[in-house]
Amino acid sequence: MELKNPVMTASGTFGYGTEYADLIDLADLGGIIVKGTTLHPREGNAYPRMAETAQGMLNCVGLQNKGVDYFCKHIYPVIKDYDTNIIVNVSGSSIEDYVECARRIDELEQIPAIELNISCPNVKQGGMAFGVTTQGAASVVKAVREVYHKPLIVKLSPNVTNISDIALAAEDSGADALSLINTLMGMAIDIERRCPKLSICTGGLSGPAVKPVAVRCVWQVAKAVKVPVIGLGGISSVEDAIEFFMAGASAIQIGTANFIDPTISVKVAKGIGKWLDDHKYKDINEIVGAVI
Amino acid sequence: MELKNPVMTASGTFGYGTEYADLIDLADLGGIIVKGTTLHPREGNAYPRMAETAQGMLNCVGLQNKGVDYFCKHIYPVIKDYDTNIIVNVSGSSIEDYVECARRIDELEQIPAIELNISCPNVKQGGMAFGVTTQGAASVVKAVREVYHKPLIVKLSPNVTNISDIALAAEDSGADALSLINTLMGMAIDIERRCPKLSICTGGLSGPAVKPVAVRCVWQVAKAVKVPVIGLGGISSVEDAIEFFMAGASAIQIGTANFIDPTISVKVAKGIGKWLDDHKYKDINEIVGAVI
Amino acid sequence: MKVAANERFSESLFCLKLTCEEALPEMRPGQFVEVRVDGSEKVFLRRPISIHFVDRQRNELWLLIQMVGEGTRQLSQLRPGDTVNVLMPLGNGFSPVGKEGERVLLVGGGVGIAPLLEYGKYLKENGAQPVFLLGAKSENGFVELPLFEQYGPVYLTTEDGSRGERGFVTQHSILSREQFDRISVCGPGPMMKAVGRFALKGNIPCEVSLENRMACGLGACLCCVEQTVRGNVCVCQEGPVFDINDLSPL
Amino acid sequence: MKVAANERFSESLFCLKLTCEEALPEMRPGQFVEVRVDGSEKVFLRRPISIHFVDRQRNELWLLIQMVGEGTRQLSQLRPGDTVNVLMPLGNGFSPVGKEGERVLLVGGGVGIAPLLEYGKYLKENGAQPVFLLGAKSENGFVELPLFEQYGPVYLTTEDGSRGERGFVTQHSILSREQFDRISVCGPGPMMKAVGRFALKGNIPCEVSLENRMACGLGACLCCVEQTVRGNVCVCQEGPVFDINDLSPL
Ligand SMILES: Cc1cc2nc3c(=O)[nH]c(=O)nc-3n(C[C@H](O)[C@H](O)[C@H](O)COP(=O)(O)OP(=O)(O)OC[C@H]3O[C@@H](n4cnc5c(N)ncnc54)[C@H](O)[C@@H]3O)c2cc1C
Ligand SMILES: Cc1cc2nc3c(=O)[nH]c(=O)nc-3n(C[C@H](O)[C@H](O)[C@H](O)COP(=O)(O)OP(=O)(O)OC[C@H]3O[C@@H](n4cnc5c(N)ncnc54)[C@H](O)[C@@H]3O)c2cc1C
Ligand SMILES: Cc1cc2nc3c(=O)[nH]c(=O)nc-3n(C[C@H](O)[C@H](O)[C@H](O)COP(=O)(O)O)c2cc1C
Ligand SMILES: Cc1cc2nc3c(=O)[nH]c(=O)nc-3n(C[C@H](O)[C@H](O)[C@H](O)COP(=O)(O)O)c2cc1C
Ligand code: FES
Ligand code: FES
Repeated sequence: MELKNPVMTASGTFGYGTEYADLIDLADLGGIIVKGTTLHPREGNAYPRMAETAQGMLNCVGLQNKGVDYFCKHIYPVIKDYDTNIIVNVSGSSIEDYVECARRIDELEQIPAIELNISCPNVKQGGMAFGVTTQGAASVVKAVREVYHKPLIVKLSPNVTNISDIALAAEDSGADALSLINTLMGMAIDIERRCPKLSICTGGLSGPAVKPVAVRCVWQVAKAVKVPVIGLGGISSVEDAIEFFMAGASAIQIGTANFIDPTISVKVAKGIGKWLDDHKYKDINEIVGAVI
Repeated sequence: MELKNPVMTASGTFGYGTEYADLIDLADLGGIIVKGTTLHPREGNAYPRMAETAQGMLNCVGLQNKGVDYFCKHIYPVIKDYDTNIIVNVSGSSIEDYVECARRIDELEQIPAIELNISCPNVKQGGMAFGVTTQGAASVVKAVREVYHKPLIVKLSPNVTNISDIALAAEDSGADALSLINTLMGMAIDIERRCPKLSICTGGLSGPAVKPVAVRCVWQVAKAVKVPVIGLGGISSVEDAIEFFMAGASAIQIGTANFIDPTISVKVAKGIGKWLDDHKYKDINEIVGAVI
Repeated sequence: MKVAANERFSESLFCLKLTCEEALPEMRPGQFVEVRVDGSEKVFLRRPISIHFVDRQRNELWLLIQMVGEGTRQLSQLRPGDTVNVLMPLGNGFSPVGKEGERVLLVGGGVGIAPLLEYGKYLKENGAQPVFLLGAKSENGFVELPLFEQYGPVYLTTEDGSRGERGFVTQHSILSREQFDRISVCGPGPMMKAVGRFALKGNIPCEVSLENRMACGLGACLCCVEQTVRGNVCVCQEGPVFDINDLSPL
Repeated sequence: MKVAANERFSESLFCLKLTCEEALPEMRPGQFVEVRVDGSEKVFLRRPISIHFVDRQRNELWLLIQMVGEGTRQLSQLRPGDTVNVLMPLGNGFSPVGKEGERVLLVGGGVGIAPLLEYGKYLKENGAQPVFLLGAKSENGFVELPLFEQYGPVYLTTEDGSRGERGFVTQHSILSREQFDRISVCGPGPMMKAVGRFALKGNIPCEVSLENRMACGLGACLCCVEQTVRGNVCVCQEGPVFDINDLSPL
């Protein structure tokens, strides 16, 4: 898979790209990771699904989507010709679900890769459960690897004691790249109404607040593995992106920042080149992993 | 141990209290958790030890202190008569260190409790190492329990896959209360200088940014254990404190917020009573654990 | 956009008039905008605010805002000449005129009156007959009544009886005295429910404008969903205006 | 405190004059304050700034500030009448007058000149003889020279030679021409080191004012430490002024 530039948009924060097509030229992006997709349709969690926090937000969307077949039939035809990499984020409640979902996406010619989400904190079964033990991660990655023949990105959770171990397990099981971080598990309480602000009590924290944790995770994982690392978590400026490159990421994703400025991903994509020029770097590889 | 009010100041953020004595009346506090103290003197990590982040900060002070004997001889006499609870935060690189340090503090009459720090992310040996496995937590808590006869608070790390498991291990091993959270492990990079902003690369994240993670941890632990839970992490207002009470904390600590407003701990201590009155609660226990 | 004026009506209600160099885009009544709140430690996300009025002559977009928290408080501090970042127009908007001369009851409570002014103007200009029924706690709750009166008769209720009829909007005598072809309503949840039930009973088509908590405002994040007969749908994209028959039973 | 004035000297240098209702507290030259930056998404911690001048008649505290990042940029936006939260006075300050008539060389580079004005005033008022040696990149780097001249002779160097002697402060001819009893210096790290080495060689007592990154400013967090012969000590409490003999070898 070739990226025009190292900036992609993060799953769950950019819809299918269509939602932003009036505001930016999607061809300016390195890639779009579309919504979490599951084998069967999912209604997601009840409203309220979102709470604002200090320089961040909590969400518990819970993988609402119409299922992989609907995606293949109705959404893929609309988005497949976008002049950028469309990567599908795949989730499941069981290994069989992951495998079957990946198998169907494998057949879509214009999807160059999938991102295996083993780190969603907002669903009861599966999701993060696979991402918090080395065995869990290994088993789902191995199984999907057998049926999926294109680049396989595995998305890691920061809600673990040792993220490098999980990263190594995913790498050993056949991941071609790792993306991190998914959201940090958090909670907020409405003290006037005496209840959690989210319908399922806890949710995933994202946005600038989590950036230091994300940079640390990327740095730890990039030191440990050989496959490329895609960094995300709180990126909302060119400088933030550079930080992730220096920590060892060779590409980045932008999530929550799209909500504050829907044009931010393109601004960052264009700004990175200028930053490199201004700093007399010829190539982004001169800074990738600079502080490792 | 009796608290006048449920507001204490967090270890490492309030010195020995003396530093703030000109600015507030320490007697207005429920307690002061003094600096991390170790058996032997420690120089801490090299400068720079601090980096600012979005609504938070990273630190890697690394337990700089003059050792428990210096504390007993020179600091204890100065602070012992403060009209509040002086609690010593105890750290170590080995179980023996923890035990010996606790034993010496056990002899100080006017120290009503210790807080066992098994969660410091900024020292190579010990510190967090004990706080991230159930066995590690159990062994150090059991050992200290044998020599320490007053209330034993154990401070937990959020950098774990399952904080409730660690909490249960500490409880089973004799902890009288649990405090959480210590800092989240994070990192920041100076992209102009191409180096980490902290001398030892990573550090501990604190401040409003971590509050959602802290509330979630308190809620998870309070559901799991029977001993009292002391909540902290990003508290900087009365409303923040109330959130922690509703999540299950029966007392709270204020850390980083002291740096922004050195009088905040007293303001919160006084404001909680007013908030309860305004909301027609007779007693704080009417809200402790309200959303569990 | 640039702040042209910031008119304060009461301690907590103000009208922000925004303008820009280019002509304002096409906007439908009932659509909303997402305003970014800059320079605040606490406010992170944009704030959704209804399109209150579009003054094409002055090229002004009016927002009627109630201060309820930090974000709206920050917006209330804006001064003429300040700039704000606004994403617009968003959402579906109220129904277009169905048949010539139709009588449409526009029910608003509190700051829920905001989108009704532009809708009233649109209905009047397009051959329908809007009738306003506005509710508030007390007489101080009403603002800009002369503006509403340009487009149709205005009936009022207050909870304390200080102006108009005493009680809730659903208790106003107009509802039993007159007939309406359809109803559009925006206001607090209980009010919308009450009006919805009234409409269902009388078999009158009724649409409501919801105010679910939003993040992206674009249909991308799925945070703002409302449960409907079609499952969970995004209020920011498929709403904020919904036919009450599409919503879960009231 | 209230902003009485905010004078802009150049694109990046400004002087904030703050006042308050009560009389300003006792302050020693070389001490500093911690200013809270409100209304910024990015700035979280207070910013340490030296006491530049205390105007007792007007009850004003002056801060001379160089814009280097978001915090100082926000402070540059303050307008007369705005309020800022200031914690003060902090730190130890420069040495008091040792012996009647002593000649003290005050060396400042860039915005490091800030604490020297108040110190020069103090020295002059207390029977010592301050001599200023100020360095900058070019002539635009110098501000308020007449104020400094009130208290003692002022010598200048610029890197480009546009004013005073060309070169660094340590190359100024005054150093070989005249004798000083002691030196106090504040400026960029390399300058302080160079001056320190000069002082050591000439066996002249020398103190430097450090600018380590701070969080609490009160000696409580141990973030701002400098390595000294006594181990790691807090710059905010035991400094910011240190005898160079206490610091790690230059
Ligand atoms: C489509 C749409 C149109 C809107 N139009 C207008 C308008 O024209 N004028 C106007 O004044 N307001 C309007 N609102 C509501 C407005 O968006 C909120 O009042 C505002 O976001 C609150 O921000 P804040 O920072 O001031 O309050 P916060 O500090 O975020 O919240 C203050 C209190 O209000 C509650 N709250 C905040 N937002 C919502 C919400 N969306 N639903 C329910 N409770 C909430 C919070 O729980 C809290 O108790 C609209 C909302 C939507 C979704
Ligand atoms: C005791 C003391 C007295 C000071 N007196 C003055 C004064 O009188 N006038 C004045 O203009 N400045 C003074 N400073 C420096 C001033 O505190 C910093 O310039 C300011 O905090 C920068 O904040 P910012 O948000 O603008 O920049 P940031 O965005 O925080 O930083 C901008 C750049 O400056 C660097 N930087 C920031 N702070 C420091 C620091 N303390 N040391 C080294 N590099 C740093 C950062 O790494 C970054 O590259 C003093 C500092 C101390 C400790
Ligand atoms: C509303 C929302 C929905 C999300 N949905 C998904 C998802 O379906 N699959 C996934 O892997 N990550 C999902 N995420 C996580 C993001 O892709 C990203 O990992 C995280 O938000 C951190 O990046 P950020 O701080 O740039 O947002 C979601 C995040 C948000 C805020
Ligand atoms: C500068 C600094 C030093 C700290 N030192 C210690 C320490 O010695 N022992 C300890 O248990 N926690 C230490 N902590 C962690 C705090 O006590 C607290 O757990 C954490 O900062 C979260 O709370 P807050 O967000 O209110 O600061 C330190 C935190 C900071 C910011
Ligand atoms: S607010 Fe994001 S989908 Fe509606
Ligand atoms: S800044 Fe906290 S000890 Fe100096």
